[in-house]
Amino acid sequence: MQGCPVTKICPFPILSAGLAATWLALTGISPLQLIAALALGLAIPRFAAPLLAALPKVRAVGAAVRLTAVVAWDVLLANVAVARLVLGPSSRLRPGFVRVPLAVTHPHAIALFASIVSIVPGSVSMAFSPDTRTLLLHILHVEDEQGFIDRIKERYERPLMEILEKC
Amino acid sequence: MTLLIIILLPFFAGAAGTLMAQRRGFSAAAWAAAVPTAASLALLAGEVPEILTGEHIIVSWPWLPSVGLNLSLRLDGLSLLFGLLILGIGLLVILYTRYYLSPEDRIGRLYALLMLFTTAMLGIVFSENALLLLMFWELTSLSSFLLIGFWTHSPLARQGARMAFAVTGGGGLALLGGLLLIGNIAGSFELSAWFAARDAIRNHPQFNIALALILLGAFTKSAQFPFHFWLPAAMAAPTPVSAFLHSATMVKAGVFLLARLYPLLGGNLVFEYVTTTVGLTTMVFGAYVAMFRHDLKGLLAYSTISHLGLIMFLLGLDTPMSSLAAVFHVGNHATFKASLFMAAGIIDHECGTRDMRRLGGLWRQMPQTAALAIVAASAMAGVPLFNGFLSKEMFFAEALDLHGIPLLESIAPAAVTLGSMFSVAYSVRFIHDVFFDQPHDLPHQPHKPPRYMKIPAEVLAVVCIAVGVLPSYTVAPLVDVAARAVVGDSLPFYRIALWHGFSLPMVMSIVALAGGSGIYWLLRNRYDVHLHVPARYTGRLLFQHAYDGSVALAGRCMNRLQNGSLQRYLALSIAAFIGLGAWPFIQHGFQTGRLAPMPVGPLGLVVWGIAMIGALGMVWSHRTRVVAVILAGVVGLVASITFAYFSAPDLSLTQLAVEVVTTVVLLMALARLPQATPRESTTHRIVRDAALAVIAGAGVALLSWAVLTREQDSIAWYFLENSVPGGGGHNVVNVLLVDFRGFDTFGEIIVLGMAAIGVWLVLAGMRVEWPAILPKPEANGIMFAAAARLLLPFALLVAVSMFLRGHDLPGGGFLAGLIVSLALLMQYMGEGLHPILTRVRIDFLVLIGAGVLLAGLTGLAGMMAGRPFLTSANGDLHIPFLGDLPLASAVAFDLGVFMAVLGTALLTLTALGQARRKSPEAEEGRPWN
Amino acid sequence: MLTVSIYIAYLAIALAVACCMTRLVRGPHPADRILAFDTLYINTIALLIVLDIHLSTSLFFDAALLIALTGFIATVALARYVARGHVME
Amino acid sequence: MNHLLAVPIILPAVMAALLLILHRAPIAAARVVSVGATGCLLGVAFAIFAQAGPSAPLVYALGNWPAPFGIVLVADRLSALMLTLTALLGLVVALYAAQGWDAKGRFFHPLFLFQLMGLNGAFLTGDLFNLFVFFEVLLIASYCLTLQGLGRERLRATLHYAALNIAASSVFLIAVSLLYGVTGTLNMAHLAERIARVPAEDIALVRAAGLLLLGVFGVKAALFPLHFWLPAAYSSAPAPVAALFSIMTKIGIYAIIRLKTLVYGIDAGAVMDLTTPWLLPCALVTLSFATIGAFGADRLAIMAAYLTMASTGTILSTVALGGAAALSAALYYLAHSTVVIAVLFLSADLIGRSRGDMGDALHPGPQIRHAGWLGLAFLFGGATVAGLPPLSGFLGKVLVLQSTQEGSAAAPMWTVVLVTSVLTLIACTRAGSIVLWNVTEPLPGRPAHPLRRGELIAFTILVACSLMLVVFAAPLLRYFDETAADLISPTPYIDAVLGSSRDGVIKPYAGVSGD
Amino acid sequence: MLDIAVSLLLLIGSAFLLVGSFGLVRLPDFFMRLHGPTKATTLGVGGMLLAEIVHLFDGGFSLRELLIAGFLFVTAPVSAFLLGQAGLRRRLASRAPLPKEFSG
Amino acid sequence: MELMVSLGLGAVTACAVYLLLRARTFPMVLGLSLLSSAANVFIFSMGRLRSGIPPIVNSETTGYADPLPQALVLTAIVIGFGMTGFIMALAVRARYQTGSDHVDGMEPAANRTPADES
Ligand code: NA
Ligand code: NA
Repeated sequence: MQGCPVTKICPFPILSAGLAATWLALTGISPLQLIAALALGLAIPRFAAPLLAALPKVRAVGAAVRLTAVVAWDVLLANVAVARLVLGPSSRLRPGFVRVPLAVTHPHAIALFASIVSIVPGSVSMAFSPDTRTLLLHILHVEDEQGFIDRIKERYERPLMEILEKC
Repeated sequence: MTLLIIILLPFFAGAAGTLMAQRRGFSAAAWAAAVPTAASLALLAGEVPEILTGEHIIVSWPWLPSVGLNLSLRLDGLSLLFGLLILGIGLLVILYTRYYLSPEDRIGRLYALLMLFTTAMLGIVFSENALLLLMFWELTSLSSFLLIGFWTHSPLARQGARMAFAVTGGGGLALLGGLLLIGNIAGSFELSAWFAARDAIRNHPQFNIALALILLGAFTKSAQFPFHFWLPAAMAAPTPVSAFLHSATMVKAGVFLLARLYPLLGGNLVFEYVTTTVGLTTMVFGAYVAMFRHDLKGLLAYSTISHLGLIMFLLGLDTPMSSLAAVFHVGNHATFKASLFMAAGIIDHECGTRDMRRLGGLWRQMPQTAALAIVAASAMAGVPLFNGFLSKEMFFAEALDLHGIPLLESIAPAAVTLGSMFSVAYSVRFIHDVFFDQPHDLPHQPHKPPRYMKIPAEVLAVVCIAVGVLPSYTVAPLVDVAARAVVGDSLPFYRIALWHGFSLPMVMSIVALAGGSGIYWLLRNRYDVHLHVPARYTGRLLFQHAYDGSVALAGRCMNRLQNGSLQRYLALSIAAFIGLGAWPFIQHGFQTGRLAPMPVGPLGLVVWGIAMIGALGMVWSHRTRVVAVILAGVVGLVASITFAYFSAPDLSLTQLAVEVVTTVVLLMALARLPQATPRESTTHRIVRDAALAVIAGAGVALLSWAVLTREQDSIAWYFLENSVPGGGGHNVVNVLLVDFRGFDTFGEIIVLGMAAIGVWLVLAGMRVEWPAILPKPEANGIMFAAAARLLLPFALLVAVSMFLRGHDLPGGGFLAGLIVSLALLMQYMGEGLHPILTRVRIDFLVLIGAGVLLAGLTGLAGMMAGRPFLTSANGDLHIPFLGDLPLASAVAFDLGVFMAVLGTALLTLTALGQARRKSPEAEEGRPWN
Repeated sequence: MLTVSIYIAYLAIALAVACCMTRLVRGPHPADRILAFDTLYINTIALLIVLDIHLSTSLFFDAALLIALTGFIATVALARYVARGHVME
Repeated sequence: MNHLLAVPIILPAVMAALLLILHRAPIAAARVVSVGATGCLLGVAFAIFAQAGPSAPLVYALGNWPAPFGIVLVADRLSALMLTLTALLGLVVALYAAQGWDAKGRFFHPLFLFQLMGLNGAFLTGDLFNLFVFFEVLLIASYCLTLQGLGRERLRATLHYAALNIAASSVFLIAVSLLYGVTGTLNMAHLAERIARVPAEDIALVRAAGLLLLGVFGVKAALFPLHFWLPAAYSSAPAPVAALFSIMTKIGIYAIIRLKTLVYGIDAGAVMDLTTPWLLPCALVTLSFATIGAFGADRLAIMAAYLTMASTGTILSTVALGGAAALSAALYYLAHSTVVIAVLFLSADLIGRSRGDMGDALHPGPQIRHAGWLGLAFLFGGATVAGLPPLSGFLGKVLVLQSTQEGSAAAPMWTVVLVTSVLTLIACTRAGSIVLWNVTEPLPGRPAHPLRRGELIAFTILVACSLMLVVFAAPLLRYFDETAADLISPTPYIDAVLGSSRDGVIKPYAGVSGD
Repeated sequence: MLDIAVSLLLLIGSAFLLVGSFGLVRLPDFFMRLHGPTKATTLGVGGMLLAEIVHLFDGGFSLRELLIAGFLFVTAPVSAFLLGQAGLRRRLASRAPLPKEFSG
Repeated sequence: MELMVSLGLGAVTACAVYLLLRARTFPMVLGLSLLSSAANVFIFSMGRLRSGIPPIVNSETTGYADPLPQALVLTAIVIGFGMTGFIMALAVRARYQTGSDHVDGMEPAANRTPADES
């Protein structure tokens, strides 16, 4: 990989692509803007490189797309569920803190996992243990603690490891 | 021209010369002072024959005609007499000084100041222009101040100097007022013009005010009661100074002034009454006090006061002969008093004390000095054959001849006789106590004074006798022309002579001599004057109390008013602004306009509600500071929504970004401050502040309401029309910022940059350049750090987009700068300040400087093209296949703005972030729990 | 149809803002108020979007984008301040 | 196109920016740049002074946008005078500070140059909002300069100074925008025209804006009761900065003169004479208050600070009385007091430094080094400020008294001026006799701060200026008379700024672009 | 047709936005209230953004509204996380027993 | 709508003035910051209120809000930000140096005897 011209010019290809797409989304598509998008997509990561060094590399794009879809679907369902909880009598709610043992190790992967859990209504990431091996969640309504842990690890953590940590 | 030389020679030649010569010894300095003085005297003497014929000389050079200040000089009899006195006695004083000073004294300085004084005094007597006269007048006060304070180590000298300056300088300012008033009435400051317009001036309603101010000036200068007290205090000066300034010359300036202005003032009832009353009072009072002074110089000082009163009395009287007597006595007093001062100085010099209770029997040790002193004291007492007798005789005659001055008419004869008796008594005391009585523990055995030290006194004594015996052959012509300069040609036939036959004045003289001797005998033997303790409430002590008291009072007043309380300052300022803003509406009433208002939507209500809650909440909860910060954020958000809703997207965006940065700045500051505000305002203060706040708020609301309901006329159409063709941009606000009003923006980025430098400067001493132990990355930090890292490139992209489109759409350099700052702020917060600073090595100061420079250079580019600063250029750059790329030079300007904003925000945040927090945990408290 | 739902949306946003303000005023802890503040930001984004739809413009898009991108910095700074007593190391 | 007008603003700004970029360079470089730039500024100021006199006001349209739309710089006689004073003081301060003061803080020179830029800009701009911007420039620079070297007193004083002035800046904005809201313009010449024709129902609003502006400028000029920030700020500022500040109060006075004679200067019935019931009493109270302050001061610098305020009182009370003669007198007094107050601050510094720990406190202390020269310096300053002849203070006082002789205000005016003069005289003699004469111990063996040649040169320049105010009083007074005449009849100024045809400049704002 | 879709999405968005904010008032403790904004963010703002995308449909979709959603999805969990930290550190009242080891 | 803006502006101003008059630096600075926000909205309102017509020139729209006050506000916002940051830092330093965050640099107990200053 070292010395490969592509990585040298474009050390963060996915990021560059995302930036270029964002640029086009912001400005509209025209020849001039295409060039600008390309230039900025390449220039900004290089410019910001000292601060980006620790960004993880995406290994499996397909898995990423799948994960996105899964999360979107879960968000939809959970929203409805949680809306009912919120609107219902609050005395019925059984909130709780839940500790989730983490298998992912890369800090960004951990952060991403914690974010996904937060995005899905009903659970919010609260803290990590000092060794970042455990994630503390607050659950609005705890019914089956272990089942919940297993479900999120299965649905979010495993694909994440596949995407970010398969090296 | 001669006159000008006469005046300026002593100072310009003398002062410089003495200062240079003082290294070469006392004699050299004395010669350096004496030669110019003598030259002046010689020049003046050359003018004598012409003046004695009754001529007068007036020369004039314009200086500041618009002010009325001209360099106009007059030489007539009066000024000739005074001029000769000043220069003649001055010369003698120079000689005397040479031997008087101790080796450690800086003689050059004394001579230089004496020369300055001589010039100033000559200036007074030769001035034809009233303002010019006043300039010299104040110069004499100043030089007197410096001369009295010559021995700076002596507290009495410092005090005496200050007192003299306060009284005479203050009187000078009163005089200034008086002269200005008359000058305004007359339309000129030339004395001849005043005399010519005499009646018009005297009939003017402001004349009496002017007269009062002028008299105030004259009385203070001539130490008239109740302003006399500075003169005894001035005796702390070296004796030559006392002899010169405080007996012979400067104190005569007040008298001179009234004599000079006599053609204008003379005969005015107010003038006559006030002057004679004050003069007579001063004469009796001074003589009375003089008897009880133990200090030789003190005695002489009060004697001087008394004689000045005598002269003042004579001047006030509305008869020609009285004025002649006054002028005559000026000369006589100058000679005998200067001589006496010199004698007193010799005695002090040789015996080490001036206290008459200790002195005695000096007749044997210093017979010549004793003889001199007896001559001078006899003149002072009005003994026949000495000059004082002649003028005193005239004085008695005038006192008997008061007609039409009600009360004074009957009192005056008795009063003058009494005063003269006192005068005789203190003269006798001077001679007897010093030369014939027994000494009591003298500090050291008196020895003979140096030969040359006695010469000046001897010369003066000779003059006393010569004038006394042969008046007609000595001074009579001079006195005559001098008197004519005062009273004009109305002088009747008269003769100055020793013997006028046996007359009532003669009787008064005899009564005075006999009575005076009797009084002294009584004082000596029955009352034992040596045990007398001076009164506690002298004018001098009163003045000193008043002086110290008012300095302390002023200090206290300022401590109360200017008490260092910002709250008070702000409250008063706000009240002042409220008053200013409200005043026109109190005058003209408040009117709203006629514009139909926009309907209120539900949205408006909601936003309005947020604003109200946010603002009031800030007040309500401001003690818990972090909550106040949250609410400040809410208010900012409302402002931003308001801007957005009312068609100001640029404002809305900028406000949003600024609000976020501000919140962070406030929090970073708060981390270094107490977390809660104590409850310490009194109810009174809360009510006061609330009242001010409500009124101010109501005022602002009314102002905006008044304008919002009015039709609008404006120049704004121009910007809409010219934005695209002239400015090359569709976003008019941006074109305004970088083009139409780019100069504002140029100033503004400088303000911003300096504010950041200010933050950096203020926090300089608190900086932790590099923490000893870098904080370990915390597990919980990874959430934010990861998000910050991910958002960074996108934020930069958005910033680029906002920057580039700014000329045509909302955005621009400010906003882009703020967004990039926020993106970096995220990194700071995510990973810690120091790790990021090591990786992003930008010198923010350079960034700010470069931004300002770039903006400035863009402006200068227009100048290169011959256009004014900041003239923009724009056009479309055609790129094949791609289209037109609109370019405006304003983009470069905006880039400068971007850099300056970025540098500012980052410098501020970095400086705050690096500032030491004093034991954060200890201060944290938990007020909100 | 669309107009009605836009007004319903306005109403919903107004109510949501009212909820936020209630929490903002009631607290009790600063953390609660920050939470309310954060939610207010989100409601503002929603408001700006609805305004865009209502007025058929994209005037308010930029403001919404900017809030989404940077608004959380204020929240985070406040939250961290309440948690640790400072904003950055 | 006469670029000369832009130079006093651009030159210091660009030089300051350069110095910021090169902030790691040795301070000697900064000194050279600073002194060089101020020297150039003086030359340029003289050139403008020479040109502004004979012809109509010089006008420079920034960005080539015509007035009233764009921002214009205008130099009439008054501006030229202020520019010259600023440049003169700038040179002196640069020289003085370069002897070591500048090394006590950081960024002295860039801040100093920005300060000059702000001053020059404020004196030149013809646009009211732009005036606000330059006020901010000079204020923030002055905060930073006051802080140089830090210390408890300075921090406190600067906090108060900044708080009051930042609050006042908000009022400034409100007043300026209120004027825009009612008249639709920001250019001062154009405002003058618009205000003259303001409809009756808008008079109160226009006057309110004017009076608020008066207050804002009053804060800058230290007019009672808006003066509170001044004594502490000026007396705790580093000496060269305090000397520079002697022009800072003058900026407020300048703005008040512009407000009174230009913006509200055209005869417009009720709107005219904006300042009448307020300015004179406030100015007289200022003068009295300040004199009492100087009288009771316990430090030389505090005395100098109060005397700064007193000069404001004198000048503004004269301005308040109006009339060409009064304006001319006020201008002379302005020039005089600017110079002499700088002299006082510098001599307070020199004396304070040579008295060791006692500093400039008005308590008996050690013998001072160079007592002769320093004594002469203080004597000169004190005598001038107290109005002793034949110095400029005397002439100033005479002019002020002469020009205010008529009318009902003469009596209070004269009383206050004369009485305060006496008190000032006493205060100065008291201070001088304590500091220079009342010596408790002999000369300390080793001088902590020797006098430096540059300081003496700077000082001498100031003294020479003060003397020249007397020696060349006649031509200067002619200039001031002409300036006053210009100010009394502002029409040529307005014509020069707006050009001859100005129909349709203002339109009812329909919110549409013209076509 | 498009209008109906826009209306529907708007209504869905409004509903969840309101529910989220309502939770802020209704729920009894801080940690439970913390769940509100995520709803407001995801389906609330998400629905409205979709509504606008559909509304602006003119043969192609404008995708820039997705940027807002993207930024919100990245930032909202971070806000919630840090607020949770604040709650834990300050040991705010909670219906669920607070874990000891995470509040340091 | 205009009336509401005016009232809101008045309320914000009043709160700002009240905070400005507090004895501690932090609320005082908040007051200054709030006051400058109020001033900004005031300037803005002087161009009158117009909804939905931003001053961005294009061929379709004919109406535009007054751009001039907007430009002024933008300048004022930025200057206000700089000033707030500066005086906040000043307050921090004053506290660090004096140990008190009272606006007069010392706790009120010491403040009651003004004599000890001199
Ligand atoms: Na005796
Ligand atoms: Na813009």
